[in-house]
Amino acid sequence: MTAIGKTPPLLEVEELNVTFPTPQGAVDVVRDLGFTLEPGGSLGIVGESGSGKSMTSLAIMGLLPPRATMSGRVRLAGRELSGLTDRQLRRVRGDRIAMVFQDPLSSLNPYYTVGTQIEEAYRAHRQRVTRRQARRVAVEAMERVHIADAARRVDHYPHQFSGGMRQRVMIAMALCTEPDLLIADEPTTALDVTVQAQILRLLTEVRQETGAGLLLITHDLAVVSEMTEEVLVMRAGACVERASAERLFSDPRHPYTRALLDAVPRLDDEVGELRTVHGRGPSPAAGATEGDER
Amino acid sequence: MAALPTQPAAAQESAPPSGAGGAPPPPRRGVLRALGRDPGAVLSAAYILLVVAMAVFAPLIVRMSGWGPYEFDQTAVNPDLGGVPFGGWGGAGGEHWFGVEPGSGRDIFARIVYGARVSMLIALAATALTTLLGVVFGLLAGFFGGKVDWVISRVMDFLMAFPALIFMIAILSALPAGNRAVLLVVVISLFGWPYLARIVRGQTMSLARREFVEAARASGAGRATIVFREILPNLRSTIIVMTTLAVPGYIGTEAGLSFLGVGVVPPTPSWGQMIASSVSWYSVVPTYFAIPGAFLFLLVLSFTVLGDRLRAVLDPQGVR
Amino acid sequence: MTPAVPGPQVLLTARGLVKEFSVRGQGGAFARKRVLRAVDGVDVELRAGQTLALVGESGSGKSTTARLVARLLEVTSGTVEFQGDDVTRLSGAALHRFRSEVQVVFQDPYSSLNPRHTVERIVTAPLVYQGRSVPGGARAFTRSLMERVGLNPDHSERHPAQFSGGQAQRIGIARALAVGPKVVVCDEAVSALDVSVQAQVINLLRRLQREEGYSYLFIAHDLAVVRQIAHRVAVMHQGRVVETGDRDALFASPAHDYTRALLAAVPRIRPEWEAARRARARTRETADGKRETT
Amino acid sequence: MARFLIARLSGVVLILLLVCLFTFGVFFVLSPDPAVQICGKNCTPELIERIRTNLGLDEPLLAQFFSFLGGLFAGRTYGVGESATHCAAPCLGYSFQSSQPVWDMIMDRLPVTATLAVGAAVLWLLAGVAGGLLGALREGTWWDRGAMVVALSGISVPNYVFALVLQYVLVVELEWLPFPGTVTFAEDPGGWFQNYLMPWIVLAFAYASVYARLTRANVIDTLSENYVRTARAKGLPRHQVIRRHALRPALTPIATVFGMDFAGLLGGALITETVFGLNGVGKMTADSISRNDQPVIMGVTLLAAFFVVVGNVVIDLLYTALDPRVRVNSA
Repeated sequence: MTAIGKTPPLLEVEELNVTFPTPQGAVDVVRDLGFTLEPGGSLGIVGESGSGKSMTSLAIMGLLPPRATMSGRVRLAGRELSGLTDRQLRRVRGDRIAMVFQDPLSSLNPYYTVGTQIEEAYRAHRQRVTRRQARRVAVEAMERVHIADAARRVDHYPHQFSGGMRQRVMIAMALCTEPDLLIADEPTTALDVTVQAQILRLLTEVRQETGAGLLLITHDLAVVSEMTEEVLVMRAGACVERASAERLFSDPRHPYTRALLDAVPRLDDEVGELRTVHGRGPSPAAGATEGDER
Repeated sequence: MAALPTQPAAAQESAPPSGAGGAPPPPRRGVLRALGRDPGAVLSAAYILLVVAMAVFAPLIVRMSGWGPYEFDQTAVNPDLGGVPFGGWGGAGGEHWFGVEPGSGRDIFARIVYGARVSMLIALAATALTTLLGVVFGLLAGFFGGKVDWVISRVMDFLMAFPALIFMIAILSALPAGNRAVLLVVVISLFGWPYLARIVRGQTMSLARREFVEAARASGAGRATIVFREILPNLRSTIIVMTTLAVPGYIGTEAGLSFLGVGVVPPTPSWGQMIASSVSWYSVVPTYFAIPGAFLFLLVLSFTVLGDRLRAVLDPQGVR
Repeated sequence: MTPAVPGPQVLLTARGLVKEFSVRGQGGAFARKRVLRAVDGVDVELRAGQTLALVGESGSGKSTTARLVARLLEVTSGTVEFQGDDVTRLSGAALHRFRSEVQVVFQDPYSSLNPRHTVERIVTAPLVYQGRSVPGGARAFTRSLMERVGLNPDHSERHPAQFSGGQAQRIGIARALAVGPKVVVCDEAVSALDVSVQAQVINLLRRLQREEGYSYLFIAHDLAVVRQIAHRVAVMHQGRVVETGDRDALFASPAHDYTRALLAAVPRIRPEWEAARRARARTRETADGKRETT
Repeated sequence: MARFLIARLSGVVLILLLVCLFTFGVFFVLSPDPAVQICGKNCTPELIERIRTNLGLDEPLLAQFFSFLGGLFAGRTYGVGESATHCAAPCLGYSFQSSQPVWDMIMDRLPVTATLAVGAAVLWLLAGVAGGLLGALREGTWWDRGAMVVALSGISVPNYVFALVLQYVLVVELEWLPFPGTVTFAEDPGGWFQNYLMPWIVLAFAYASVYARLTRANVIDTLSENYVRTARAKGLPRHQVIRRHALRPALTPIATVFGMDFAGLLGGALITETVFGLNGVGKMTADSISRNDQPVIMGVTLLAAFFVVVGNVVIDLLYTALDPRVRVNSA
């Protein structure tokens, strides 16, 4: 529980469980997951396909598909979220917590200009905003994420932007309400390595500028090591190890973490026979095929 | 003119195919078991089997019921009341199970049974022909693309641009009445195949882009081998769903054409024709209209429901 | 494993490869046609028993180059020679012979295996397509191949969807080996796999090369993976090879700016953490070693 | 943009030409000797000869086709000397039965067919899209299953059966509606509305069923799109997420299907008009079938095909306006 007098953690997740009905019976996609994130802090949740990391982020945002069931508590800055009605939760979503998704192409609505979609995020949480004001906020947000010629490009459609540019639009959309927490679910997986580097730099820059906390979901251990102070390793829906990045990467305790780190191909030198991960596969339904849920 | 379903229902609703059947084929047992648990599918299949049995064993059934479809039983109709059948319910009773046609006095039950034969034969023949044409042209256009695709697509656009119903009527009314059934099948299929071809073309195009086709080509497979060994098996579910949904469309079309008097030539019975001739009597002898109407509606409904359930089991994300 | 001796004889060479695609502008059949040059004068040299990696970002032309070499695409200009013979315009029986010498493994395990075929049909297909008999009967042949790639031979009657991503990719590899090729073109063969499974498949490819002498033309965007498997590396950018060299030389001191930028952009686990982790791992192993001998 | 229009228009002209050729081929090549049919009952060989020369039926087929085509654009004169009659463009010839110009016959009846088509279209769009939308938003509930059962029967029931049942129930049994007669809007708007109510319902029922299933499938697909999840992540209220982000992508493809169906209806709803005795293009066609009045059937076929082809072009232009990705002039 929050210590008296101390400001409450930005995000507290306790005993989070998510189950999914499948033809072969219910599958626990997230099992008894708990962690906290201090204001302005950053936590990387890393795991392979089917480890339940994306489901965790969706559960926190209350965006689970209708069929899924969730239990446990989620608190944002001391305020209980899991008990809220959808209407109350909506006031938090997109305002206090903003999210960036993996596939920039399909995460933006092809029928509307990027400007309209950014304005929409802003107007959803600010009353009595004139169209001109909202548009100015959209252009500013685009400039903040270094989109050249923002004033003109605000009226372009998503299909007129490259993958990297579209991801910048997503980040601009998340920023325009000055959220306290930014959740990024595999933000750079679909991007080329040079573009990924730019987007990761942008995320770091944005965090320094706004002081927002970052919850980064990814399968890429190298990305996590560069981006977040804390790391949580997930496997088959559960947390196998949580530590500061330094401690986890230099002294991994759990055998799965060790095997995972051994399996990561490195740039600097030849690795002998890559030690492979033994025992159960990463996904909860052990025999299930590794879907590409990564 | 969708009121008369010239286009099979599935074709009209098909959203752009969202990707070929990627999932493995549900084993035949699985499919039958899934359908077996579904009351809608079971009832539909039962009714279809009943109608098929009626069509196949028509001569036997008619011998049992006592009256052939072409025999006039003047004793059953009351001449001074303008030929209204004696007794209630359009004269239905021991002698004539479903009653008799007002005026001519022909046994309705026998005509329903023989009518089943006509509509099933024509509908199944038309479905077979359109499926054949649809799959062949769909495969050609989808797999080869380029000029072949352009030509076939323009022919399909042309045929689909046509008000099929009016044109079928025009052709049928212009041509001599000889072996009308074959002509009906040909004309219906002429306008029906593009709807199947369009869906097969879409699915073939997305399959042809899949890497397992490229892998086959990399192993030296010729075009024909790729089409028949690699692509066709993946179209099986789609084709099964398409044909099941095409049958009701064609049953409706045959009945509609007969209703308009250009379908099956009397005295060969057809449900559509019976309904047409029942129009003038429908307030006096409602059963004469209700019986063929019900049989027709239930048959079309059964095939549509069966097709819908098959689609849900076989090809969930394929043809919508 | 850098070859000190002048190196085994050259198996496959390509000179001045060019591939142009005509991209139809929007607006139906009469729109103006734009010509896109995906591959713009590329030379490739693959030596027996070695792996040449073509690395680059999306749109660099690496996959197109591989398809040109494997004769899956017609060359706009340039030549492809295999064991000294010009195979650029080959057709008929000669092309068939070439097909049995050069095989391809694709990126997406599920898209590259026909969902309706069993493993046996998939693996024996290349022989059937080339009109060759299956030595020792389909069942036995399939079982032995499956063992060679580390799959359970009892599963030869299953369909691809019943396997995990890593296992499905092994089927793809088995299919490539069925005709006893000299060259295997791996087009992003491990990109779609999770880290742990990726390591297993890389190990498999290296073992097969060591034991059975295959040459690989390895297409990848992940430089770390290339580091683990390639002998020589060709870096491609916008349809051209900007730099070629032996792996260690190229990674240690990249000559071309683009290569440098690419290497710099790849996220890395901090070297000091990595060194600390390996040091601890070694002390643990020596400790285990001592305990076993006492 | 101009290049796109030229491409489309040339396609339209090509298809219309083919339609003319195809129609002409069926009527003048396949059908029995038109001259015999024209002269009707008290027919003499000389009369047939005169008709044949009068209608130019003795000329070679190709010449006949070109004069037929010429007639469409520039009008055509039949016969020679004082008995020559000029049929103004677009000339579709004269009816065998009433020897009225076919074009005028169609134009007189087009308003009835158009009224039927528009009324039915409004009904089936409202019922179909609304039904499909509710079915999708309440997927799996009793409402969804109920709506889909009705839709299934809507697709299956042949419209003449439904028409007769409806007429029997509403007119004969319940007497809510009068027996359909010919009532003009000016005289008695109430009566006019009642006259069209049943035909609208009958015609709309099958279409509404198809549109309900199509809408439901499209909306369900769209709701699983990533950009809808983004909209929810932005904290938009549920109704705004659906109205702005799900509806437009789901309904755009339906606009194209609607274009095709509505254009098809302008050629006349043969059966509905016949059953309800509405004197539209459809009923005229049905009557001319039984009387084997070839020019009328042919004229209606041409016009109906024209509506469908033009409808296609309108839909393509509409689609570029609706879907920015398809917009031709965008950079």
